[in-house]
Amino acid sequence: MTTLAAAKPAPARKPRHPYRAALATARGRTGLALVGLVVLAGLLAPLLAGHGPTDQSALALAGPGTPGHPLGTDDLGRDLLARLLHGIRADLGIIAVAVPLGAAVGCLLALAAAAHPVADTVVQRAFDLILAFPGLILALAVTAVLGPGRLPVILVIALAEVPAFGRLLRTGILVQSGREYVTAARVGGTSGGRILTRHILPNAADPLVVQIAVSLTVAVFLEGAMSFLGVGVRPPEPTLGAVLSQSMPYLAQAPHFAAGPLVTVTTLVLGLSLTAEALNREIRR
Amino acid sequence: MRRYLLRRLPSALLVLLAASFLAFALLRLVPGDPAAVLAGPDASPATEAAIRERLGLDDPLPAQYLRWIGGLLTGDLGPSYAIGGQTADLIADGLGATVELTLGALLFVVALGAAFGILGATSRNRWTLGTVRVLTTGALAVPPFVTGVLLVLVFAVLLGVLPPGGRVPLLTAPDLGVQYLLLPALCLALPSAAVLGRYLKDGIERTLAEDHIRTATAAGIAPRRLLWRHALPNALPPVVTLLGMQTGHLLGGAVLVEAIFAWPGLGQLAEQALVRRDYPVVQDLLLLLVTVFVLVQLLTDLVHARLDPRIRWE
Amino acid sequence: MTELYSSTPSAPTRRTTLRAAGGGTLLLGLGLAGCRSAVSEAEAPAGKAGAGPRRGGTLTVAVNTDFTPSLLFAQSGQSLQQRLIYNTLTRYDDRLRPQPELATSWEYVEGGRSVTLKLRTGVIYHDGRPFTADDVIFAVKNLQNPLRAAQLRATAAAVTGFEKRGDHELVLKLAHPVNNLFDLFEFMVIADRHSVEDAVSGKRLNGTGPFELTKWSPGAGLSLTRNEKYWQPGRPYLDGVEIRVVPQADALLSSLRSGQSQLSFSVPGKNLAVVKSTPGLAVSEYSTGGGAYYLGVNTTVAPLHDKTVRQALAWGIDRERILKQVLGGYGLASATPWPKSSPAFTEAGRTHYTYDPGKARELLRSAGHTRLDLPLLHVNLPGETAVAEAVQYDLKQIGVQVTLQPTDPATAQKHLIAQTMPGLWTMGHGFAQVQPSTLAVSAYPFNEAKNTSRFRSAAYTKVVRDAWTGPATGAAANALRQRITDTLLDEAFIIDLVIRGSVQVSAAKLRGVTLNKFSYLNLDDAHLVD
Amino acid sequence: MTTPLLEVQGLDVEFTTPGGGSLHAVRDVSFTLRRGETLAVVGESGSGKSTTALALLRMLPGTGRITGGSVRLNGEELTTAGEERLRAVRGARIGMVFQDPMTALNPVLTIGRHLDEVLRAHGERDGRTRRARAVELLRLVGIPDPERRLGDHPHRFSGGQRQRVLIAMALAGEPDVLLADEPTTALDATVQDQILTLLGELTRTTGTALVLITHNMGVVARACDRVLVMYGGTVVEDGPTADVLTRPRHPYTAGLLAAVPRLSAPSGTRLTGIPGTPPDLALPLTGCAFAARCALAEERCHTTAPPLTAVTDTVRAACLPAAERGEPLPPPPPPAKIDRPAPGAVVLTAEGLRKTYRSRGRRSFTALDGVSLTLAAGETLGIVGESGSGKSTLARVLAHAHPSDGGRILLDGEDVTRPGRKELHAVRRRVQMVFQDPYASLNPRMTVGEIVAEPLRAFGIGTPADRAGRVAELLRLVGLDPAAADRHPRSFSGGQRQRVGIARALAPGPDVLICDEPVSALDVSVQAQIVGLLTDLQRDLGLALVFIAHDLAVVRQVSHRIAVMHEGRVVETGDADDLCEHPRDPYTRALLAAAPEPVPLAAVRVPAPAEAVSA
Repeated sequence: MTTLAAAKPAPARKPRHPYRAALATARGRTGLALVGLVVLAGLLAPLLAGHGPTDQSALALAGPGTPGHPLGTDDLGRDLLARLLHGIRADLGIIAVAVPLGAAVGCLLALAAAAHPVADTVVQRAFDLILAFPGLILALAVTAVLGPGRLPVILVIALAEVPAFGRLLRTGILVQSGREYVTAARVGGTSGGRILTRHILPNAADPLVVQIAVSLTVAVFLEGAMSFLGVGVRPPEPTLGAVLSQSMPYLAQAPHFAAGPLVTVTTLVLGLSLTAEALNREIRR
Repeated sequence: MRRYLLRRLPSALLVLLAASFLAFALLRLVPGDPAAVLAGPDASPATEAAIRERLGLDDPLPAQYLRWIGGLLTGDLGPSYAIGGQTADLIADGLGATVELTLGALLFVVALGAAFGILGATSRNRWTLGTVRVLTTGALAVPPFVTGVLLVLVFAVLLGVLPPGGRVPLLTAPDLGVQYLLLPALCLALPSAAVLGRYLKDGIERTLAEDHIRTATAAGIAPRRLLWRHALPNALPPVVTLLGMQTGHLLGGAVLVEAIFAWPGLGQLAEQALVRRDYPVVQDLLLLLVTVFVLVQLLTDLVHARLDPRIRWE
Repeated sequence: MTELYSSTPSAPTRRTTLRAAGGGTLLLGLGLAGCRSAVSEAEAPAGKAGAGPRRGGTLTVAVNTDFTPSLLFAQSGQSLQQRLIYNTLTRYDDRLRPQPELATSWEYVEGGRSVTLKLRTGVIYHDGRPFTADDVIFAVKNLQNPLRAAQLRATAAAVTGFEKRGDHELVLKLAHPVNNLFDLFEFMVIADRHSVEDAVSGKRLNGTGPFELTKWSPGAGLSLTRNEKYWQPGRPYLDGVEIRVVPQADALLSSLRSGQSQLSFSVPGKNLAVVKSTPGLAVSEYSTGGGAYYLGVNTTVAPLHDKTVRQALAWGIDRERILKQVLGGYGLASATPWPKSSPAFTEAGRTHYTYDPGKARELLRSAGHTRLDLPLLHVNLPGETAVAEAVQYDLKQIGVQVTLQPTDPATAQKHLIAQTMPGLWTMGHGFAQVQPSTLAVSAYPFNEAKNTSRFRSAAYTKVVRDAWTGPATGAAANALRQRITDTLLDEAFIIDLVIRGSVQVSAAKLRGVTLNKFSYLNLDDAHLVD
Repeated sequence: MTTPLLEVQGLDVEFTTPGGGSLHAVRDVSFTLRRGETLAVVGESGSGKSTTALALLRMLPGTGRITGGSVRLNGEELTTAGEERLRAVRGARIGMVFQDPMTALNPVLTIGRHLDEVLRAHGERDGRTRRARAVELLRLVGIPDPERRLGDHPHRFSGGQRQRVLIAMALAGEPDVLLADEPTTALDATVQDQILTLLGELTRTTGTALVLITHNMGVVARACDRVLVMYGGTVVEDGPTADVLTRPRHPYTAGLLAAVPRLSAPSGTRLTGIPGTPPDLALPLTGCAFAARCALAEERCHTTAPPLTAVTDTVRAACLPAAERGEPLPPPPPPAKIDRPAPGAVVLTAEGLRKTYRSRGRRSFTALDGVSLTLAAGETLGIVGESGSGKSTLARVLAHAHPSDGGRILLDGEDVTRPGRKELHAVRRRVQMVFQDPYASLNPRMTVGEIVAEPLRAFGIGTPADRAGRVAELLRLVGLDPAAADRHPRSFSGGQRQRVGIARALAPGPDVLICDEPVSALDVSVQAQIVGLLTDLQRDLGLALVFIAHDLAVVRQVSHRIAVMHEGRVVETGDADDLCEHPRDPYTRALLAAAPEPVPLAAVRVPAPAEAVSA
């Protein structure tokens, strides 16, 4: 049995996973650094904050730099640094649950849509309905039904994410299932289920990763809006949105009150959008 | 074109029906009912019972739902429970204001979105790219209620150039109306403009990498013309669809901006009606907003098909 | 295989960037260069030089909630327009003595079981119809109808018979003597008996007041113009009044500071510091107060059924801090519901409970508790939330862990009426600024027959009824009022915290504005000077 | 000697790789082009031919930049020209046509707008003259009824017509030089023939010089006066087509010519490929780039870079031994016969197969219209036809990838047209498929080992433990180093990926292997290796092979019998040699005539009259 001269495979070092390569670019690294900074601040809240987030004192609206209160105090004399750090922690807690929940539900619906044509039309109409329903009014109603606390905020944010991920995965599945390697797998005898899990999904998942970064930005945005309308997390627990809306009446006389949360939200959003862009560029190559 | 509409109509109607169910059910789930609100803080249970009777709140739910839908179809929206006056008049008043605000915001979204997108995709100078990035990130990061208050603080209170809130209808006094419309429309438009800008930037960058641009460059066509005559027409159709979606967000987001600028639109009415459990007004509003969204979807899909010849001929 | 080619043309020349940005500036330019500036339009024209009060000008009043026509005959969130469109029979002066309005004179007969009223002549409605005794009869009967949800229905129900002596004299027969009849006359607006349904639906409000309602646009506000045929000669001075709804506190503040509106009573305490620093704005306070914040206690929830625990709570809250930090210092820290203008007000009563966490902890220990867990319901508006958070913090210092339950106004009100409040709640209550007996008869939390705290005691019921039916003045009345105050303080099922300042923020050049006891706006003598 | 129209001296082009290093894509390329001359630039992928063309117009993609040498057009230096000057040259002095007509036109603009844009870019102010000129151009390139077609959009045209429009666009500015980068690679043979004829006429009538870049020697023979052979980024041989194609001087040229399947060669002969793979341009290069793969390489070839020296008065070659030898290389040995076993019993039969696709519009498209064929064990059945003839659909139907609408499929005489679930699984195990596009047919997220093991897992062959051993054996069978098992397809060349595809197809030990255009996407030298591998496997494993392609020469080499398909029907079947020498059906004759032979025009018999064939 003569085999042709064994073709020497091109010398290629072990290629890194595309996402790790994307995040290694300058844009990706800065993005991750910014997000990491905010997340770290949130996680280390109890250590960094000198005071409890809800400890009030007679010292109201003290300016930044007053002893013991680096960022000053709010209208009820509570330490702003403590409220900011615990606010980040609360926000991260909410969006870290809400966005994956929304993504999971969205993807499940997309999988159901891929399984059966009738399910497909129903799921698509459901996505249209969720998108059509005015978000904030829905938030008011859901909070009125479930009462205050984290649950309604998480539900509303998750609901807002469902169509975003659902549609992305559905199109992803449609596109990938038309590819030749899927036909090859089918001819190779692989079962339908396995084709979906081992072949189609891993390739259709790329755009979802980018969407996660975008959705986190939307989630921070929504939580702030809900706090402003008074339907956010149960007081006195601080969130970035709650502290921001409490600071509005004092914008003219005590701007430092609003500065903390504003800077944090901007840093978080900047970090997330840079990461999303880095991932997007990598996937498009 | 008609065949296209006929194919899309059933699904649109399905969404509307589902929306009416959701609106009706949601309100019934919300604790507290109009009778309690109307009865006022110091009324006795007898008062509350009398009001429930007058509003027909004790009838079985399906009957109430059918009565509402029947009213809708025959155009008689009936009286509002708590706010007072006919629901139709309340919504008519609010509708004018919200349409004006949304259109104003759309104008800003298109203008700013285009500027962000085009400059972001084609500018070579570092400063322009830097400012575009800062503006888009800022527009996305800072929530509308903060930008709203900041804009009012700067333009209305400190500079005193623009009115801080309220509205003069554009039709009655255009030059005054615009000055009232400027700040709320800009505030409502900023987040959507940032999203549109980024989407357009991606679209343009992807189109510029396609073969037909290479062919056109090889034929000696100037870069500026390439962008406006060759790349943009390709990048536009998906952007139009996104614009349709954004209109939905603008309508939904109006609740916040109208509160900040005391803009008497539907968002304001919706919040008031929800707080006072004014069922007919809230239900009609939700249905109206969903209908507008669905119509806008159909419209943008048509425009998308119009712009992209490949789809039109299928 | 050709390499993938992607050309990135050099940046578009300046012209395109200009064209893209041009669109934006055009919009801005149009706005600024508009022939009329919306800002100057809105400011009331400066008054011309003149000795006395000068006629002319439109006053813009900023309010934070819209007018609710269906609650026209009840005290709702916003009732400034009541005394602009309608008149009342009498008006209290600063020491709660009734002054003539549509009723020129009055006289009690048969030991307070009936009263004779002489009505003013020559008064006509906006639609030209003359005002007669029939209108007064209708007004009283109208308040008896439960659908109107009038807080003073109990007092109106006491009027059982009417005897008309001609068009301008009327005798009211009372089931039993009541000493807060003139609260009713201060509260009761004389509406047009032919167009009540139109009034309640907000379509047409026909009254005898100084201004006529021209337009109500829901969510935006009310437009009123001068009633040329007003029964007070030469009044009102102003051409018209615009009541503009600005729900958001910052927006309302900005409209005042930018001169777009010239008068408001709904500026929250914490924003007043900014108003002080703005030239051209004047801040003044009414001694009647704007209702009080209180901590309600549900006496059926263990361990709150024990009086000592309730009293411990009363000692455990720092009322001065709430006054300073939540209300910006405007108001009165007080353990009793009475504002300074009320005859029942005593300094001893006000300072009965002061901030003494030590005593509070000791009382709690004596009642056998070291640590308590209780829910506290409050309305999810910014001001109310701040009070709830302050109370929560103070109670935590004395070992009472409180979890807050923010709810929207409608649900809170439903719990208030249906007596389904959780252990504790913080809300506001009114009706203490008039006859003390009215509070216990009409205000829900204090109602002896059916109050949210589910507190019942024969003694309290008896003293309330006596105070209501006894004469309004004299030693006996004072003694009865003191007994009511003592019961409230001792039982502490309603723990008053602080009486909100009724603060008026107005343009410096605005004079002659007054509020009646039910915060109806009286602009008969209002005018603009420069 | 008049000054040459275009003169390129020592051109060097470099790219920066993502890792930061620099890739030397074009090294010291020099050539001249006279007015009206047609020059072919031939070479395999990675040889730098396209990069050179793009460098002339300074349209290098991504990080590409010219790092040395000069390009003079009529004496004017282009490498240092400003953007303004360059724009005047592009389209007006040098026109360019690209490879894939399907993506080279702007989908949202009408054809009229395309031409209008180009004419406007070159100073034609008046709209009406531009429109007239556009109609004239379309008529010049052979588009019927140009007046009406101006208003149509690109997707209303076939591939061939779009290429004609692109040529019209390139000529709109009346350039002196037309650069055509693989203009016909994406087209069918018959359409390719028409386009090449058109290009020939245009250069004659308009006097435009033509630079034709291609990897197909047949195209070079048919259309060009001179030829430039490129390898590893540099020119290895340059001279008149007639000399270079018949008496190649550089070993690579000879190897390339030997690897091209000849339509005239009898079936069952082995193609001689070129062992090894093209050099990695990112690594520094010493000596001759081809030395590693050159059979005649001497010691000095590895050390000193051979300059391009004149070997005869008209031919130059970059090979030290060739320069000294003086006479051309010996002709390649006659192709060796493959010792193929005689075909056994019939394994697979198809009777009257039908398949129609219903697009969203009302019109439905019939892909298979009653196809019947038989396949014996150990036999190779070649199926040839143009795109749209239904050959790919047939492959998918036979492999049960898509269901058929009518007709029967028999496996060992047993009807398996619509098998139940279990039967389908059993049938699948015996009939496997190799796909055309090596990039698209391998799951990028899986390693090579996992891909090959997929069928083993699906059919439950062997326990998980010994599967790795089986995979290694399969990889060795197709000539791949078993160590490749844990790497992703991304890091392999086209040829190596196709070998992975074959290994996957062989995993369940099938009896029938259906190859749908297995080599069309590969370079000629790699093509020969894969074809050789397939025939060896057939011999060793007794496979029945269905070999589908649009290149008749390759099909003839490999097949015992050939079936010609046209518009969903088999128009002719027959023994491979018999069908090629004496074609009976007119369509077969047209196919044969259109297939370009890599033998210079002068020596070839007069081509049979080309019948009217679908554009």
